[in-house]
Amino acid sequence: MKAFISISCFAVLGLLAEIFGFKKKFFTIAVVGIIVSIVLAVMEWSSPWTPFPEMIGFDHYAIAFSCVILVTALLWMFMSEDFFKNEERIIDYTSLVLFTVAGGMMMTSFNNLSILFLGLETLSLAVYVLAGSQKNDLSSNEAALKYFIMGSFATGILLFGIALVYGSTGSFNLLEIGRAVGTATGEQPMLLVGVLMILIGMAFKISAVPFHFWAPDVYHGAPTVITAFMATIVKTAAFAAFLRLFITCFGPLKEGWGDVIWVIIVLTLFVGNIAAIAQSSMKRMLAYSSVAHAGYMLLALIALNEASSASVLYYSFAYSASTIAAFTVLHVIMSNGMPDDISSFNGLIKRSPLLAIAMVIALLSFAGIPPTGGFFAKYYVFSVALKNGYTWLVVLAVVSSLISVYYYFRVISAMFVTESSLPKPDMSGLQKTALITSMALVLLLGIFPEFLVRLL
Amino acid sequence: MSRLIFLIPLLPLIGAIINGFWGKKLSKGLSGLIGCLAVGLSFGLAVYAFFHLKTHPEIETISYVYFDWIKAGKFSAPFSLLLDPLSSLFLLIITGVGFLIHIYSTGYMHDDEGFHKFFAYLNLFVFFMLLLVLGSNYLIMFVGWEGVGLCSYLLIGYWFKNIDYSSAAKKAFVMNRIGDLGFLLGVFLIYITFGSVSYGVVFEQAKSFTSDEGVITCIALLLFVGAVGKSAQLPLYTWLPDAMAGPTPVSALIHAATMVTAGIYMVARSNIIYTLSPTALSVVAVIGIATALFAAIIGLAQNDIKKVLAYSTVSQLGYMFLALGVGAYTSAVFHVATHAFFKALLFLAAGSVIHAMSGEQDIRKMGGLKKALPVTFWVFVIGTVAIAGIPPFAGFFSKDEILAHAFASNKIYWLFALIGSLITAFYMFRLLFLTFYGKFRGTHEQEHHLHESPKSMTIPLIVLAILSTIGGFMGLPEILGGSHALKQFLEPVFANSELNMLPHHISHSTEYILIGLTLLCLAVVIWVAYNQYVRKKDVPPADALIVSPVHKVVYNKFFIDELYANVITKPLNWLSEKTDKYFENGFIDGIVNFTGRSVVGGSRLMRLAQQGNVGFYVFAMVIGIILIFFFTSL
Amino acid sequence: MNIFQVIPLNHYIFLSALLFCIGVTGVLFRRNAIIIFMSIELMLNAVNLMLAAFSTYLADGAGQVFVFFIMVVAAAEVAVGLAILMMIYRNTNSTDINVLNKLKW
Amino acid sequence: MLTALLIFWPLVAGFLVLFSSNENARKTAFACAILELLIAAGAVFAFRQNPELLSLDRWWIQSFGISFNIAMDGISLLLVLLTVVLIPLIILSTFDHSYKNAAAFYALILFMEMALVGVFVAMDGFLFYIFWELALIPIYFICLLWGGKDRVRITFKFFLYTLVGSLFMLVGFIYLYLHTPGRSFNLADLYAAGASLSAVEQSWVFWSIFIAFAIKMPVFPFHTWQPATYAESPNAGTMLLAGIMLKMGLYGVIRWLIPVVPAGAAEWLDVIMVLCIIGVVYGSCLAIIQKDFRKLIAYSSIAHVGLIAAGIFTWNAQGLQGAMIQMVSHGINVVGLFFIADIITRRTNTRMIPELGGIRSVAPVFATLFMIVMLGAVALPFTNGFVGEFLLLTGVYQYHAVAAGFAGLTMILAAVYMFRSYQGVMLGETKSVTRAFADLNFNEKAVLIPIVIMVIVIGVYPKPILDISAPAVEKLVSIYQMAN
Amino acid sequence: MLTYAFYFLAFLAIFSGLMVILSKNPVFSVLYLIMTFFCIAGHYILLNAQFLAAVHVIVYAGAIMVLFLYVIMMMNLNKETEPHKNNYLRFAAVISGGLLLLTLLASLKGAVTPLEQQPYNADIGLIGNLGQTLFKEFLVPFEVSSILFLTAMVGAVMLAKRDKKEA
Repeated sequence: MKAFISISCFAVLGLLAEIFGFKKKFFTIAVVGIIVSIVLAVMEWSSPWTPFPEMIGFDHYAIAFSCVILVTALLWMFMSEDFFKNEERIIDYTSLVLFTVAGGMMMTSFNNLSILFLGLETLSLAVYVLAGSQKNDLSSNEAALKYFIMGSFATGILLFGIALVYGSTGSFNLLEIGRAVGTATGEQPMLLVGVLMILIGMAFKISAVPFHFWAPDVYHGAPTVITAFMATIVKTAAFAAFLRLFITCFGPLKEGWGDVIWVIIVLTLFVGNIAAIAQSSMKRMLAYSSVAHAGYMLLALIALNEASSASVLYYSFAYSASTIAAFTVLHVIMSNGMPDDISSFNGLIKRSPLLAIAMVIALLSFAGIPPTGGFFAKYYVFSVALKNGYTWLVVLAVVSSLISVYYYFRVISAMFVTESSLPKPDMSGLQKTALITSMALVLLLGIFPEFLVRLL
Repeated sequence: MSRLIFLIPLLPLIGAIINGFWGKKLSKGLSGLIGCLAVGLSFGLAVYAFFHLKTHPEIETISYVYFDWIKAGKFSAPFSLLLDPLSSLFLLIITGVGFLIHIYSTGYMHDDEGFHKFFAYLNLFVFFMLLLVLGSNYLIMFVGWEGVGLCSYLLIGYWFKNIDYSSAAKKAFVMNRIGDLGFLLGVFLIYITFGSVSYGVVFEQAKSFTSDEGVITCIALLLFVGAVGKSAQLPLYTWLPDAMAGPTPVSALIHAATMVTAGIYMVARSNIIYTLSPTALSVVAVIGIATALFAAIIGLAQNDIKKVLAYSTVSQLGYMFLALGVGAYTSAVFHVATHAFFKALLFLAAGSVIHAMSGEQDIRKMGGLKKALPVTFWVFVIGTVAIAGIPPFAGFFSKDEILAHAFASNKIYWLFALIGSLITAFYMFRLLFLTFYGKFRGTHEQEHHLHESPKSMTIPLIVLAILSTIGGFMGLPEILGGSHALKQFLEPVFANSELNMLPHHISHSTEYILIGLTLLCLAVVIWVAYNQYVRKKDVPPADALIVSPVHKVVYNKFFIDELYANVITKPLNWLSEKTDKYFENGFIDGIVNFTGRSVVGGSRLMRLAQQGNVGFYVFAMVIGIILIFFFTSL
Repeated sequence: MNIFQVIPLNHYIFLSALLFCIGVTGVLFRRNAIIIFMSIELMLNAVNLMLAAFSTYLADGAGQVFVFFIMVVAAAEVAVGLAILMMIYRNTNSTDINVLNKLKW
Repeated sequence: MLTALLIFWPLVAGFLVLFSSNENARKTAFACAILELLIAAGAVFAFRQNPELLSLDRWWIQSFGISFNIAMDGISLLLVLLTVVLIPLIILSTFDHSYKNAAAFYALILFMEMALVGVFVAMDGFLFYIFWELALIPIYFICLLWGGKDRVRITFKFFLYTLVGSLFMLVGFIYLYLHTPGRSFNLADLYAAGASLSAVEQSWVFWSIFIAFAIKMPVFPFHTWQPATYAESPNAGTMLLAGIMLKMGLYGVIRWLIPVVPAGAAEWLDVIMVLCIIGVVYGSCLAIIQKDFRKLIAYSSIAHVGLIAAGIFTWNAQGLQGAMIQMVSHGINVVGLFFIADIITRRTNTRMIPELGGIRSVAPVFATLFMIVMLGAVALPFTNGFVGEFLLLTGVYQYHAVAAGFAGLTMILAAVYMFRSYQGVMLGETKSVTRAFADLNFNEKAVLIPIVIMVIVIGVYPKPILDISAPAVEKLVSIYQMAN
Repeated sequence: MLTYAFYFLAFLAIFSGLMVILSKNPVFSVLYLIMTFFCIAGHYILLNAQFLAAVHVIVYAGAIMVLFLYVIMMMNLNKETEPHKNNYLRFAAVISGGLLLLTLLASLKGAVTPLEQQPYNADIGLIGNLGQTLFKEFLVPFEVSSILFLTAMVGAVMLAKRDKKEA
C-alpha cells in the first residue's frame, strides 16, 4: 500500500515539477521514486499494511507482482533513458509512466471490481497516450488510435461483464462474489455470461487470440520503448489482475469458462508463434511472440491451482526481464539509425558482442532453453497445467514452442552468421546497466528460481 | 609349464610387431631372419609340444587360462589356450609349412620394397591361425577366424596400387565375413544352449543331447556356414580363386597352411556336435562333394597356373568336407596334412615358375620349362602325382581313405568323389604338361631370362617334396600293413564321436577292389592328358577363340561371379541408391522438411489476416465473442 | 407502486443488451472515429443502465456508485480519445479510421 | 565433491579460455582439458575406494523437489571417462586448423564438456534435463559459427529436431514427477513413480521420453538431421556430436527410460527392436553408397547406434555391458574416423571418395593408423569394436535369433562400406589431389596414436572397462526384472 | 403508468441509439446521442435513482457531448464527409451486431437474479445514501479516480497541444 501511495505521490510530484522548475532532474527523481517504492513494498512483505481491505489489499500476491512491475519499470527507465531527453515532454512522459505503474499496482492488489476497473483504465489511458507520443509519426498515431478504439471497446465489454456479475452476486467485492459464486446452485446464465465477458475483456488486455489483433500493429507502431513497456509492465499487470480475479472469484465456475480458455490458449499459442515466423520487423515479431507468451501464461490460469499464481509471477518476471533485454538491444540499434528489421541485426556479434550476447540470452529465454529464466518459466507453467490434467494442452504448447524456436533462431543466425557492414551501435551507460542487469536477471532466474517460486 | 603354450602364437606376433613397426629401419636380411625365426622357433615349440603329447598319452589336453577376456553377466569367455592332439597336429602343419613358406619368401620377395611389411603380415597370419587352433573356446577360435580373414585381406591386397587386387582382397574379406556371421550366430546359439562357449563345457554337455535335436542341427549348420566361408565351399568359394592376386607365397600360405583349413579344423573340433546331427553331417557331405566336383570342372578350363591350383584347392577342400560329412574326421585331418604338403609344394613351385617367367602366369605362354627349371620341374611332378593320388605319394593315402569312407557311407558320394578325383588328376597333369613339356611359347625376352630359382626358394621346395612323398605314411592304413599312427594319436579327440557313429565298415577285399579301380581310372586319365598335351601338343585356345558354349561356361567359371554381381551386389547398390534418393531424402527427410515449410507457409497466410483496418479487428473480436457465446450456450 | 412490481428485471437487462449491441454495431458500422467514440459511449451507457437497474432491484447503493466511476472513466476516455483524434486529424486531415492502415501483416 | 569439480572445472576453464587471447586459446583449452582428465583419474581412484565419495546431494529448488544430486556409478563413470578422454583429443585434433575467434571456439568446447559430464552424472531428472539442453547450446553455436556452407539451415534443423525430442521428454518427466509420492525429481522417486503407473500410462511416458533419446542417438527414422549435420559441422563439432553427444541418448535410455517405465518399455520392445535393427541395416546400406566420406561415417554411425540401442533394449547383462563398452568404443572409433576424414580433407580439399585414392603409397603411417581405426569400426576381434558388438549381438540373440541375424548383417555390411571406402581413399594409384599428400605430423600422430592404442588395448583386454560398469548393470537388470 | 413510461423511454432510447449510428451527419449523431442520454436519465428516474439521473445529465449531456460537439466543430466535420464502408461490410456489421444480440439474449434468457428479491428501498438512490456508500465504502476508488483524471488530463493535454516547434 505504501509503495502504491509513494508511486502515486511521485507521479503527482512530477506535475508540480513543471511549476517549480526541476524538470530536468525529474528523470532521476522518478527513478528514485521507483526505488523507494520497491523498498517500501519489500518492507511491507512481512506485515502488509491494508487500511482498506474491502477495496485494495496489498497481500503477498499483490506485493510480489508489484515488485515485478516496479523492478521492470526501473530497468525500463534505464533502457529508455534517451526517450526522456525531450525536455518539453519529460514531465508528461515520466508522470504518465508513473501513473501507469500506479495503475498496474492497483490491478495487482484490487479487492473490489471498481479498483480493478479504475486501475485498468488508468493504465490503459496512459498507455494509449504513450503509444501516440510520437505525435508527428503516423505509425505512432495509428497505434494510438487502434489501441484506443479497441481498448475502449474492450472496456465496454468488460464493464458489461462486471455489471452482469454484480447483478447475479450483488456485490463488487471479490470475496463476496467468490462466496456467492461458490454457494450458488443451479444454472446461472447471467453470471456465466458476465464471467465470460470479463474474461474477454481481460483476454483483450493480455492480447489473447482472437482478441489480439491490436497487439502486432500497436507494438509495431508505438515508439520502441513504449512497446517494451507494453510488453512487460502492462502485460504483467493484466495477468496479475486476470489471475487474481479468477482465483478469488470464478474458480467454481471453471466448467463454464474452462473450455473457452482452452480454445483461446491453443489459438493464442499457434497464431502467435506461427505468424511471428514470417515477420521481418523485429518489433512485430516480438509482438507476435508476446501474443504467444500470453498463451503460455494462460496455461497457469486454466489450471487454476495453488501454484498458478507463483508460476505466473515467475513467468511474468522472467518474460519481462528477457523482453527488456531484447528491447534494449533493439532500441539501441534503432536509435543508432538502423531500421526496425532483422537485417539490422546482421553480424551483430562482431559489431557489438555485448548486444549480441544479451540478445541471444533473451532469445534463448523466449524459446525456453535452459539455463535461462524463460525455460524454468515454461517448465513451471507446464507442470502446473499437467498437474490438473491438461496433458494435451501442454503437448500442444510444446509443439508451438518448437515453432517459436524457428523465428528466434533466425535472429541468432542473422547476428552470428550473416556478414554485415553496418556501423557499430553505441549506447549509454544506463542502457548498458539495464542490459547487463536484465541479462543477469534472466540467468539468475534460470539458475536459482527457488526464491521467486517460494514467494507465493 | 603348460602356461607357456602362449609362446607358440606369441612368437609370430612378436615377429609381426617388430617387422611392422620397426621393419623399415631393419635391413632386408634381418627383417627376413626375424620373420623366419619367429615362425621357426614357434615350430620348434610345436614339435616339442607334439612329442610331449605323444610321449605322455595320459595327458589328453593341456590348457591354461590367462585372463578374463569378455565377461558380462553369466557370459564369460576367458582368454585361454588348449593343446590337445588335434591342435598340436595343426600347429605342426601351420608352423612347419609356414616356416618353409617364410624361407621361400625371403627369396621370392627379395626385390619387393615392402619386404618387412610382407613378413609382418605373414607372421601375423601365422599368429592368428595359431590362435585359431589353440583357443580353448569358440570365441578365441573366432578371433583367429576373423584374424586370418584380415591377414588374407592384407596379403591378397598386398600390391595395393592395383585396384583389382585390392578389390579381390576386399571380396575375400567380405565373403569371409558372411561366413563369420554364421559362425558367430552359431556361437550365440551355443552360448544359449550350453551356457558357455568353452569346448570343455560344451562338449561335455553335448553328450547329454539326443541325436538330431533341432538346436544341435542349428548350431552345426550355423557353424558350418562359417566353415563354408572360410574354407571356400559352395556357394562362398569365389573369393579364393581371386585371392591369387596376392604374391604366390601368400597363396601357398592361405591354401596350404592356414586359413582354408580353419573350416576343417572347426568341424573336426566340434565333431561331437556334428556327430549328434546326421542332418548337418549330410549337408556337410553334400556341400563338400558338390564343391569338389564343381571346382574340379572349373579347374579343367583355367589357363592361369595359380587359378588352376586355386580351384584344385577348393576341390580338395570339398573332399575334406566330404570326409567330415561322412564322419571320417581323422581322414579329413589326414587329408589336411597331406594337402598342406603338396599344395604348398605346388604353389611354391608355381611361384618359382612365375618367378622365372618374370611374372607371367598364363600356361599358354609357357611350355618346355623342364630344362630351364629342373628342380622346380621335379618337385612339381611330385606335387602333381601326390595330388592326383598315385601311391605311394602322400595324397594317395588320404584321398583313398576318404573314398573308402564315402563308399561305406553312400555309394553316390563315392562315385562323385571318384569322378572328381579323376578330373583333378586330368587338369593337374594338363597343367604339368602344358607348363613343362613341349616348346616354349612365351616371348623371346622371357625365354632369355629363364633361370632356376635361388636356394632360399628351392630348399623349401625340396623339403616339401620330400614331405609330399612320405607324408602319407603317417596314416598308413591297416590294409596296407600300417597302423594308422595318426588315427591313434587323434583318438582322444574323436573318441566320443566314434562312440556315437554307426560304424561304416567295408571289408578289406572291397577296399582292395576300390583302390584298384581308382588306380586304373587314374592311369587312363593321365594317359589321355599325356596324349592330348604332350603328344598332340594341344594348347588351350586364346580367350576370344573359345567357341564351344560348354567350354565358355566352364572357362568363365559358370559365370558365378557375374551371377553374384547381378543378383546381390548390383541390386543392393541399386536399392541403396534409390532408398537414399527417394526414401531417405525424399520421404523421411521430405516429411521433416515439409513440416517446416508448411509452418512457414502457414505463417505467410496467417499474417494476411492482420490486414490493417481497425474496423476489421473489432469485427474479428465481435465474431470471437459471438462464437464464444454461441458455443457456451449450446 | 415501484418499478419492479410492473417491470421485471429481465426487461432492463434486455434493454441494456439491446443498447449495448447497438453500440457494438455502431463501432462496426461506421468509419468515422467520432461516431465510433459515440457508439462506445452508448455501450457504456447501456452498462450504466443495467447497473442502475441492478442497484435498485438489489436495493444496493454500490451499483449506482459504480456508475459514477464509469462516468469518470467515460469522461476521461473521451478526453483522451478526442485528443488522439485531434492529433491524427492534424496529421491526416481525416477522421476516417481506415485512412490509417499502414501497420499490417 | 569430486564430481561437482568435474562438472564445474570445465565451466571455469571455459571462461578462462574465453577471455584468453585467440593465439593462446587452444593451448589453454588443451591444458584445461588435461586437468579435467586428471580430475577424472582422481574420480576413478575414489570410485575404487568407495563410490559414495563421488555423490553429492544438495537441494536446488526445494519447493519442486529438485536437487543438485550428482553421483557416479559404473555406467556414469565410464561415460565421463569417455568424455574427458575424448575432449583433449578433440581439442588436439584442431591444432592444425586456425579458427576465427578461437577463444570462443575452445570455450564452447569446454562448456560442452561441462554439460556432457553433467548429463552423465545427474541423478535428478530435472538436473539431467538441464544439462541435456545445456549441451545443445554450445554445439549449436560451434556448428553454426564454424560450419560449412549450408550450416544455417542444417544446424537449425538439427537444433529444432533435438529440441522436439527434449521438450517431449520434459513433459514426460513432469508427468512422472507429478506422480511421485513426495513430489521429487530424484531418480529413485521417478523409478517408483514410473512403476506405479498403469501400463498404458507407462507407454505414453515411454514414448514421450524415448523420442528425445531416439532423436539424439539417432534411431531410424528420426535420423535425417544427422548425416547432413555431421557433414556440415566443423570437424571438432562432428567429433563431439558423434563421439560423445549421441551417447547421451543411449545413456538416457539406460538410466532414464527403461528403469523408469519398465512396463511401457516392455510393451513397445518389439517395435523398438524392429526400428533399431532396421536402423542397423538401413544405415549400413546407405553408408555403402555414400560418396562423401563424412556422410559415410555418419550413416555407419546410425548403424552402430542402432545396434547399441537394440542391445540396450534387450536389457540383459550382455546387451547392456555390450552397449556400455560399445559406447566407449564407438566414441573412440568415430572420433578417429572423423579425424582421419579431417586430415584427408585438409590436405586434398575434398571428401569425395571417388576423387581420392592412392594415399597409402605416400603416407604409410597414416594408412596403417587408418587401417587399425577402421578395423575397430568393423569390429574385428582384438579391436575394441568387437567386444561390444559381440556382447550386443549376444544380447540381441537372447531377445530373438532372427533379430540377431539381421543385426549381425552389420558385420558384413560394415566390412563392405569400410573396406570400400578404404580402398577408394587409400589404395590404387595416386591421383592429382593425393600425390603431394604429406604423412602425419606430430599433432596428428598425437591424436591418432592414442586412439589406435585404445582401439587395440580395449579389444585385447576389455576387463577393466567391463568391470567398471558390471555392478551398475547388474543392479539395473534386477530393477527391471523386479518390475516386470 | 410506469409500464408505459418504461416502454416509451425504452423505445425512444433504442430509436435514438439507432439513429446515432445511422445518421450521416455527425452533428445529428451527437444530438441523437444526447436524446438517448435523456431517455436513460428517464430510466434512472424510473429506477428511483434521481441523483444518478441528475449527474448523468450533467456529465454526459453537459460535458461529454459538448466536448464531442466542440471537436466536431473544430474539425469542421458537420458535413457528410465520411466515405462509406462498402455495403458488404455494413451488412456484415449489422449481421454480427444482431448475432451478438441474439447470442447474448439466448444466453441471458431465463436469467433471474439468483439473490433473493430485496425489499424495495426507495432511499438508496438518494444523495445521502449514495454519499455514505461513496465516501465510506468506496473511498479508495473515489480517490483513485483522481489519479485517473490526472492521467487523462496529462495525456490529453500532451497529445492535443501543439508542440512549440511546430507553432
